[in-house]
Amino acid sequence: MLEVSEIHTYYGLSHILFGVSLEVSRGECVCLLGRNGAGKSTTMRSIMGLTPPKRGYVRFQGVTCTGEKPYLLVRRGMGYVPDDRRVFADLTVGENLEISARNFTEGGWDKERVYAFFPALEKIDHRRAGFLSGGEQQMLTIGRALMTNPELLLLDEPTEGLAPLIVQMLEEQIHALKKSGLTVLLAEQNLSVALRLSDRGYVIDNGVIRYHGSAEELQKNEAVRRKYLCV
Amino acid sequence: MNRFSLISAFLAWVLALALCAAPAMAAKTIKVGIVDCYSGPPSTYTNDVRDAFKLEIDKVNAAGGVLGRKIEFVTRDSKFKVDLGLSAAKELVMREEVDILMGTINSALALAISDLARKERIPFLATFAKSAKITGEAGHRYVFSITENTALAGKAGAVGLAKMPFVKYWIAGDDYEYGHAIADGVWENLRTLRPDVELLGQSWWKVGEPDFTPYITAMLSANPDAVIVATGGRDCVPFLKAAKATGFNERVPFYMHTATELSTLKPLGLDAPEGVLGTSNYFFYYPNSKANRQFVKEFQDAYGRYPAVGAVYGLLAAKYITGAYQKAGKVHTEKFIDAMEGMTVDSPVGPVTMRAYDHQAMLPMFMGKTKKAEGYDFLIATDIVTLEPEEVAPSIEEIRKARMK
Amino acid sequence: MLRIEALTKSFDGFMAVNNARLTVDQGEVVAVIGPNGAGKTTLFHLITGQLAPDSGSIRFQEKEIAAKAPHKICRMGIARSYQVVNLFSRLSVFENVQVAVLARRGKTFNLLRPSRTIAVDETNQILESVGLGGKADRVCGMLSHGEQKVLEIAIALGSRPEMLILDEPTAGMSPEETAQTLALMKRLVAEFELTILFCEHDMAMVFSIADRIMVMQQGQTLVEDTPEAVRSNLLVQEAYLGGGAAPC
Amino acid sequence: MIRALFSAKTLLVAALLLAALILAPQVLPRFYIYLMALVFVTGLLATSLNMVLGFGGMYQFHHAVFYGFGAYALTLLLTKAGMPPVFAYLLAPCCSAALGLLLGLITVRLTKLYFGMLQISLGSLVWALAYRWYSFTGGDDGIHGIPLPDVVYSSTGAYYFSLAVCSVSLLVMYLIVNSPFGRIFQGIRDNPERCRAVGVDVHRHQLAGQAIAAFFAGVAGTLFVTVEGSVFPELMFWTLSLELIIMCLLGGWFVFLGPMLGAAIIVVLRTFVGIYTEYWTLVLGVVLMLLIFFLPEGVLGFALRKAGPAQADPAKE
Amino acid sequence: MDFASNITAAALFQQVLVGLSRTTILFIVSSGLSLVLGVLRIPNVAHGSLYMIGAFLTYTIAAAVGPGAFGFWIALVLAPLGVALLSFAAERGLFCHLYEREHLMLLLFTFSMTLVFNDLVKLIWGSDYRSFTAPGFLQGSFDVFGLPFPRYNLFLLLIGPLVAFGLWFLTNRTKIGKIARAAAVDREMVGAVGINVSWIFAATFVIGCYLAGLGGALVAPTQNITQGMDHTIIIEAFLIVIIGGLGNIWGALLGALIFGLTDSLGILIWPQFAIVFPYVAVVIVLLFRPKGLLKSTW
Repeated sequence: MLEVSEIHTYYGLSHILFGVSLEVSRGECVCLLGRNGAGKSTTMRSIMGLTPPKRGYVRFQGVTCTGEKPYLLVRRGMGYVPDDRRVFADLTVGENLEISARNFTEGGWDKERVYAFFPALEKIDHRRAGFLSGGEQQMLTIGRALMTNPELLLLDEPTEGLAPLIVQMLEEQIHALKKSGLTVLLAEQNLSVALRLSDRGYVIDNGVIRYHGSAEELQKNEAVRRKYLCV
Repeated sequence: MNRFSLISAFLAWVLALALCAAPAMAAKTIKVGIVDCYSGPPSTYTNDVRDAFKLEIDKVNAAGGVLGRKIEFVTRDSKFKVDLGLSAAKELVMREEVDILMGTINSALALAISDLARKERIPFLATFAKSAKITGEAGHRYVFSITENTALAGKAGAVGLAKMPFVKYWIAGDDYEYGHAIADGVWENLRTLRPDVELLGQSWWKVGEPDFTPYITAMLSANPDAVIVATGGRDCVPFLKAAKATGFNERVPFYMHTATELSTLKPLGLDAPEGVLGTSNYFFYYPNSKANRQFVKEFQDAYGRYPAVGAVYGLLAAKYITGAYQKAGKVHTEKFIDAMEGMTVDSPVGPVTMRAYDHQAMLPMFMGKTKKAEGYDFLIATDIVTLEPEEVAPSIEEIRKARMK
Repeated sequence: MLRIEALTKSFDGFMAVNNARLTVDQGEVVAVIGPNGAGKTTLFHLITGQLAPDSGSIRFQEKEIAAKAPHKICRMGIARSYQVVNLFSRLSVFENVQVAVLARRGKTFNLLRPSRTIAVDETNQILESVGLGGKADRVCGMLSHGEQKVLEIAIALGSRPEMLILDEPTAGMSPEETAQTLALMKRLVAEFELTILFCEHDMAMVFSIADRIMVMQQGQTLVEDTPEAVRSNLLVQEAYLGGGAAPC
Repeated sequence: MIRALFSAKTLLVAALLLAALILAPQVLPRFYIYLMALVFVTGLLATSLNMVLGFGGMYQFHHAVFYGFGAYALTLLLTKAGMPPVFAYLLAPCCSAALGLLLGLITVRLTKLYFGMLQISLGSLVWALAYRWYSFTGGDDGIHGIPLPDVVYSSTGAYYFSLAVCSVSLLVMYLIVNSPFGRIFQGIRDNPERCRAVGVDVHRHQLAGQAIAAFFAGVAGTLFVTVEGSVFPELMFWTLSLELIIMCLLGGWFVFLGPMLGAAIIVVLRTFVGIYTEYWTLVLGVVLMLLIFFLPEGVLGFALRKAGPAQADPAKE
Repeated sequence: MDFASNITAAALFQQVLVGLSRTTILFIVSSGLSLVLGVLRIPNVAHGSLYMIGAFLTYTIAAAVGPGAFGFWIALVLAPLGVALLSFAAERGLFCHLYEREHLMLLLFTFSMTLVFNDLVKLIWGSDYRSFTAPGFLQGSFDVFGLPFPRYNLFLLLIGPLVAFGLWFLTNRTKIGKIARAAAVDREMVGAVGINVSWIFAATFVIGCYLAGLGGALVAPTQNITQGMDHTIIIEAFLIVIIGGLGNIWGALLGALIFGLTDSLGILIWPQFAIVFPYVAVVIVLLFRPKGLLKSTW
């Protein structure tokens, strides 16, 4: 479904990604593991077209879409949850969801379904998103991405900086999403969460994919974990 | 830092100089340089000066010119900016090497050019700037004024108002030199003529004030007998609009120097307030003399519009220039000035003398009241009273005193 | 040397730093660790005066510095580097460091002496010591990310601090660069007798250099102890990984 | 001190240029001499603005107020106070600097657009003062025919005087830009937060920078009086300030001599396009729009970048 | 001379009313400016020129349709639309390539546009001033406590709240408004939820400029329409936006109120120095609230 091939990405003059390649098939949940600053978020941003790669290509559902504008990628069926949440602080929770509504088809995601999925959000429908707690904001960004009815969801560190209880709750929700047939690419630092959720994993370090294998293999491969994830 | 920037700066410089070092002198003409504002509101007045000037010059040239020379003129747009106008004037003097400078509606610029004219010994004919300083305290041998000035207008207003029964006055106007000079002129003279008058208060607004309603309502709440309004050209129209909208003219009579002028009344059409007192140097319908009728016809034929007051200034300037050269007998600046002094030329408003002492053209003033009239789709002045120049111009004694300061 | 007590800072009701405490003694290397969003950077901002605390006290060498202006705190001897590269973008590498040196020497109102004749040796010495000697004339935007992070430290050294605060000094560095930075930090402690307070995600690095470690979570001081004690602390494991594996 | 900043070649070029400028009145017609003097005045003014704008990163939106203030100060010192010209010429820029300090005290707490707009409000108040105080400043008519010392009364005298003052001022400004103060100032431009963190009192430097820039704007003001013999409130009007920013931008606002070039271009453009058409602002506007599109670093900035790709920064050689 | 002799309750009330109608124009113009500033981050100096063009277009359209109420209404509708069209062309042709530039560059770019617009206006309409009048039923005045209050000012007083409500509705109740508010804070993320930000920007720019045109159309009957009418309004609009809080349209309302009321009350209380009152108000506000009165989106 998603094929990333040899992408090189720069921030200004600094070279961040050095030929990252990865693949995600329909219905899979794939995780991208790495330390802070390893290039996870940049990979996500490159796929999403926010920081288009200078070289290499990104192919989504069989169409090459490297460097395409983010909004077009969303219309193609990519959903993006940024790592720093970035809710529209000035808007209420409801408005955040409303303006993101896209690609709705029968049985797809609309506001009701998102509220049913995250009941906590419904109660704070009228609250301004800037005043939410971290966990609520994270639910909102996921809900917002769901409102675009994606076929592939890019989840960038959804558990970052959240309390353990919330992490657990989110983990369950993501699991539910995966079960509903959504394809997920998950960038994580939190190894245990990531391995529980995903089928396969890539390990990235300093802009290079160092390892990839199934979740079980990763779980077993002590050396890789020590070296690149220092776990 | 680097030679590179120096070199490139220098190259650009040389290039710029090379570009513009075009020879400008043509042989055997008398060259008049006009600096005036041809952008924005003032151009309503200045275009008439230029067009009437051109009309007369063309006539002179068609008849063979003066002393066998043609007269040509060049114009520069000052955009109502003193620095631009001043450097344009210097360009005319130094590069075009004009024989005579003329123009400008902007008093500050007129004073600056006047200073330049004195330095460069080139006659300067101020055609629209109203500052009394030009021929008053800042007057000198090389500057002439072919327009009424604030002292004249103020006195004219005072003479007119003194005949009215009003006692309690309010003064309002544009907050710049011109406004204050007019207001002071009217008020000082009025107090001399009618010692019983009383000033309730004043309001001053910035030039280009967008909304006069608050000022008018504030004045109304003071309840004066009459109001002296001293606005420059551009604010006349919106002030009259606001006056009409608030019924100001029906509640309180007011005097406004240029209220009756064509340039003011024409844009307003029939929506101008009636009964406003105003003074002006010229109306295309008054004086109803042969000379005026003929001038209006020529002007209309050439430009398809009625001449406004500026046209008379332009025409007079042309007449003075040709007349003075004729009288001097040769193209020579000092002789030209000698010839100008005390010269009288004919005009649509009758013969106008250039007063020898202060170089002020002695123009008559017409005071009238705005009124609707048949045949015009705008208001005109009626009940016109002519104030003779001898009556309203500052005396030579006053000028002498001002220059002594 | 530095003593922080009951320090609190909130943004729009969000408690970024909540009743935090921390002590750093002369010559120590202290690490602050904690998940993203735990309040580490906010804590540093509070110490260096970029932010004013809501309440609590920060004492540096027995003087209260809470809510003082950043430049005053810097002159008292605290310098810092930034997590996100925060340089003088249009200046060269040399000039970047020189700004700090000049500021410390108080020559900043010298109007007519060419600055390239002032503080040259000292600046070059700092650049040498961090390994940027050969790149002094580059515009700093042309450096690699790792070099820019090192330049961050070099600027901080330009202030000749007694205490150096480093916000994730090795974030985004390659393993080689990380190792070099680690060596640099060790050398700094030895050579300049610096006290270092830093935060870092690279646990290997933290445990290899820190004398003591403070663990922050949701703005609070969870633990403040020696590396060994922290390593074995269950609370920390819980905070860090939501239960599960321990940090290495 | 000079040797440390300029290479021998640069000095040679500068000397040649200076010699050419000194000889210019012997060969060029009077008008061009006047125009060059005007370029010196305007260029000096734009360069003084650029000290705070390009090298200090301050949104100095109303620089003209210091220019006009200097011009008025000189005029009033000469006419009202009857001061000897030498003292008046020295004191007038100091008055501007004092005004810069005064306005700066109020404005430096603000940043960027807020700073700029507050400065415009305050500057407009100063302008209103000059515009309204008829008895003292001559109101909107201004003051003309200012009694200048004989040395500078002729246009050649004014030319040499402005050339000398402008050269010295440029040199001093160049020294300041390259001094420790200038270095810190550029640091503040690039990153005020970081500057604070290395122990710089940002506001005090900005204040000093503004006073210095105002001083040189005042110098330019006195030169204007020398060249034109007049003052009027338009010298402090905010539109002039925006034109000055345009000059900086046009020439290149990270290059020391950029504003000088920008001023030259604009003065020459408006004089000579103005001869052929009333619509020279249209030409200027289009030129500027093209420039912003294609040469955002300005003419000189662009030329320097082309000349030496690695080093586009002017403040060092 | 006694300043206070004419300050009666009726006069005060009158000045407040008149000040409010002036506020309307200021609010309409500066809210447009604020919208563009807040969402697109363009300090649009050409806003004043668009206001001027709006006034000229109103004159031309009204003159073309013919005298009477009909021409006035048609002009009032069409002129701002014309301005909007012009701004649309400018946005698509020029601005959309410049969003990443520094604010100072954008400021100067728009300033260059004012130079161009000014000369274009002169080319098209000449440099004379124009004037036209409101239809009969909006002319004249009626008495409020014995002092005349022009009907047209009452008309403005009614328009003001209407526009304010329209803006409120647009920003809070329509999708495009909500998106614009989101884009003001985080334009990248708006793109990442599938919205073409470029068109949102175009729309916001056009709406902002439409307001400039509307302001111009509304003042047209009370003023003479001339070159240079952009100068005063743009500086006032910028000051209003700054004291209100950059990008906050309610800040624009508040700023316009402060400006309009200090101006009109200043005229009553100390007419000789009325012109400095609004500037002093700005200085005072910025001294105590350096970032403006209401929350800025910057």
